[in-house]
Amino acid sequence: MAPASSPSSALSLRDVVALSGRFPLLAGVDLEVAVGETVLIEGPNGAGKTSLLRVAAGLVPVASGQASVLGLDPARYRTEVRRRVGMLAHAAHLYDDLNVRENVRFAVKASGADTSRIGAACERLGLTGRLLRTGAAKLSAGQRRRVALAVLVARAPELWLLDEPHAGLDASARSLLNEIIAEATAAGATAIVASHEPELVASLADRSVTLTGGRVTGERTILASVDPPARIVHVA
Amino acid sequence: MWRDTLLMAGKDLRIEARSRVALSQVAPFGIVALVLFAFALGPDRAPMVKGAPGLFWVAMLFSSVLAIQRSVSVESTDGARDGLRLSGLDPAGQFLGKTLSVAAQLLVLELVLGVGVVLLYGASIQTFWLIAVSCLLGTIGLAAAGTLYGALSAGLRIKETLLPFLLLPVVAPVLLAGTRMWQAALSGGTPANGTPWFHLLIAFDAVYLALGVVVYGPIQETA
Amino acid sequence: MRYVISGYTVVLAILFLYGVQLVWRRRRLNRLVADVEGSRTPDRPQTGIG
Amino acid sequence: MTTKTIVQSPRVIWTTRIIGLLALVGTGLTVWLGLWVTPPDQTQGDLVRLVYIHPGVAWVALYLAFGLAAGCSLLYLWPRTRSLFWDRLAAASVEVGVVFNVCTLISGSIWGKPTWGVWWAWDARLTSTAVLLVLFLGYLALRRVPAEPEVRARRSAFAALFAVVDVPIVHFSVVWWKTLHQGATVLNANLSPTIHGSMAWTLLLGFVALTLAFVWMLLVRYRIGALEDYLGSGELDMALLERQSEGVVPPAPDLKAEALAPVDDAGAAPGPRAPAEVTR
Repeated sequence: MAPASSPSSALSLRDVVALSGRFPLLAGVDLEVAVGETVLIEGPNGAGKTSLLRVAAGLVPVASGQASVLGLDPARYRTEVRRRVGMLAHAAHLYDDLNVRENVRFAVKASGADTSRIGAACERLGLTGRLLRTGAAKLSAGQRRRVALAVLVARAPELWLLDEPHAGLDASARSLLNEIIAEATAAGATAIVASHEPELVASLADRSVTLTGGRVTGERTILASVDPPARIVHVA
Repeated sequence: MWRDTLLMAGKDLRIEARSRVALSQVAPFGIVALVLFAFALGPDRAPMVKGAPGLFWVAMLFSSVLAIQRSVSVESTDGARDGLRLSGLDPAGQFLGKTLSVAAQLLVLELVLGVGVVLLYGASIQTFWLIAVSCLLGTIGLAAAGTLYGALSAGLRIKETLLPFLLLPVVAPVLLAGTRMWQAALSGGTPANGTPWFHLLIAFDAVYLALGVVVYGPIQETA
Repeated sequence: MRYVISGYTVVLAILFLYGVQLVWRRRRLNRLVADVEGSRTPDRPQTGIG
Repeated sequence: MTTKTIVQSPRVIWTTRIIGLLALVGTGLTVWLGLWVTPPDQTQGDLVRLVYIHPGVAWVALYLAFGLAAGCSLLYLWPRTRSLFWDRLAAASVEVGVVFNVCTLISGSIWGKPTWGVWWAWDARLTSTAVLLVLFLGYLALRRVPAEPEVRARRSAFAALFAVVDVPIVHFSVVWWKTLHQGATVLNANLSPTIHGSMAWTLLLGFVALTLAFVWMLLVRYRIGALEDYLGSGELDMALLERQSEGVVPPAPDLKAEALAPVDDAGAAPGPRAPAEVTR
């Protein structure tokens, strides 16, 4: 169905405008993210960080301009794009009546990913023993987030879209998260991290893009001279 | 698509198995409706037996609204609506899966109400296969149209009041067909009594299943 | 004839009242729009509303 | 910031007025011819005079209005022709159609009382008309839920589509429901009396006059929808400017135009302000 692609750019936005009703979430964004890159999106609240990620996941349609995600038009290959993209949003998208293991299994199977990594992924995020059989309704906010992360780890998507991933996590979980991101990008995935606490991600990111008022208003290279594998070694 | 259908239906049925909303709330509601109809029609058996087919289907229609609302609300907690869109499940598969799970729950409900009609109203079933066919086809139609309207109303804040109003007139043909087939079945009618209604139900099912497969994705993206 | 007269009366009355209601709504909206546009561009006279 | 105005060309205004006038005169003539000039029928007597308005109203309600609404909804859903124009036309058509539908039910019921002896005989046609009324009342209720015009348009178009595919099924089910149960109704003969001469002309005039009345109401109702959307979207320009002024870098002067242009193409822009809409 979708062209089999090994694109060089993970995300390419050209003069992208996205609207919520009549409100411009993005007012002309230009952004190129290469495969394997880790890009930090900075900006004040309401600058359009979340909207940018949602556009990349194909959740918000592009009103004008051109968007390509993993070389595909997100409007045309909606399902295909969503199977290859993993998003960590504010909500964990869990079903309250299912337990942790069932939630993870459903999400991983839905994306068409291999279910063999589920056990390891849950273990990695400390979801073991009784916790696996706990209903999602009884989880704390931090635990929900860990479940959502376990889904991503098990799915191993090509493009990771992380919206304020550190929010609600304790210090050890934060460093685990950074480790996971670093591993994923080392394995060839791309990560786009939106955060208003850039210092938490700065150690991982290749560069940082600042959004203000729905437009890209600044860009800086964080670790200019370090090529990704070397940096990963450093972080890990 | 079929894989996604089963996955989705399995997920919804598992949720039902855990929460038992249909079993502990929707089915008792149907029974209550049957009892209330009996009160309304008086203690004489004759009007109850005469009305049994219609009362069965009216109770089914109202219960199915509840089942659909439950099926919608499963997807509206914790951003599950976005989750479903993000999941990578084929929209047609999502639609068919939801329809399948609602249909499965409604079939159980029909069994309960059917027994209720026989026991409470004293209706005696002569042609069993007419009942089976009408229930099966009617259920598919109710579930498909309901899931479609459920998706349409999912983003609305006042869906609880709007959904029955939108859905019930649409499924009126199911009521008519189901009632007539039941009447034939109770009076030991010949297959000929059921044939046009059989065709009508098939047409209804086909139309709403096809619409859902095509349109469910676009509806979901309308937020 | 009683039924005929009442049939004509009811149908025509409903249509007529609905038409009047439409015209009334349109007038009100036209006035509102004229106000909004007048406040936006005071130098530009409104034309052709309605 | 350019201020776009919502104006109607004089041609449209005058066309609307002339259609309205013709509808009034035509209806008046129909009433005069129907009540005084035409002869009473042999079987139905004076009751036959209802034939000059009831079928006309029914034709508008059942075929014209809802057919138009269905067509417009499809045109809206079809990506190439997607425009709020179709959405508004569909909405106007349904609302006016509902009014005609109510008139159909009332006049049919009034005709039914002396003919069948009851106000409501569960006649197949009247019953399916009533179901149709409920279906499209649902459509109007759905439209009343506050939403962005584009979201509302899409939602309503889907709802209209779902309802329209149901109409033939409802019709057949009600016809079978009636006929299979009691045998074919013999009263149909009374409903289609032989028509000739002045009666035929009056009947035709009634159809034309009521159709014109429908068109006039449609035009006015469309205009109301356009004005409402225009008022609702008044804040758009301000929102865009505010949004861009949040940026540190001053926005390019033509940014707004760029940001809006494609929306225009998609029909999602505030329709009544677009030049094309001005002439509607």
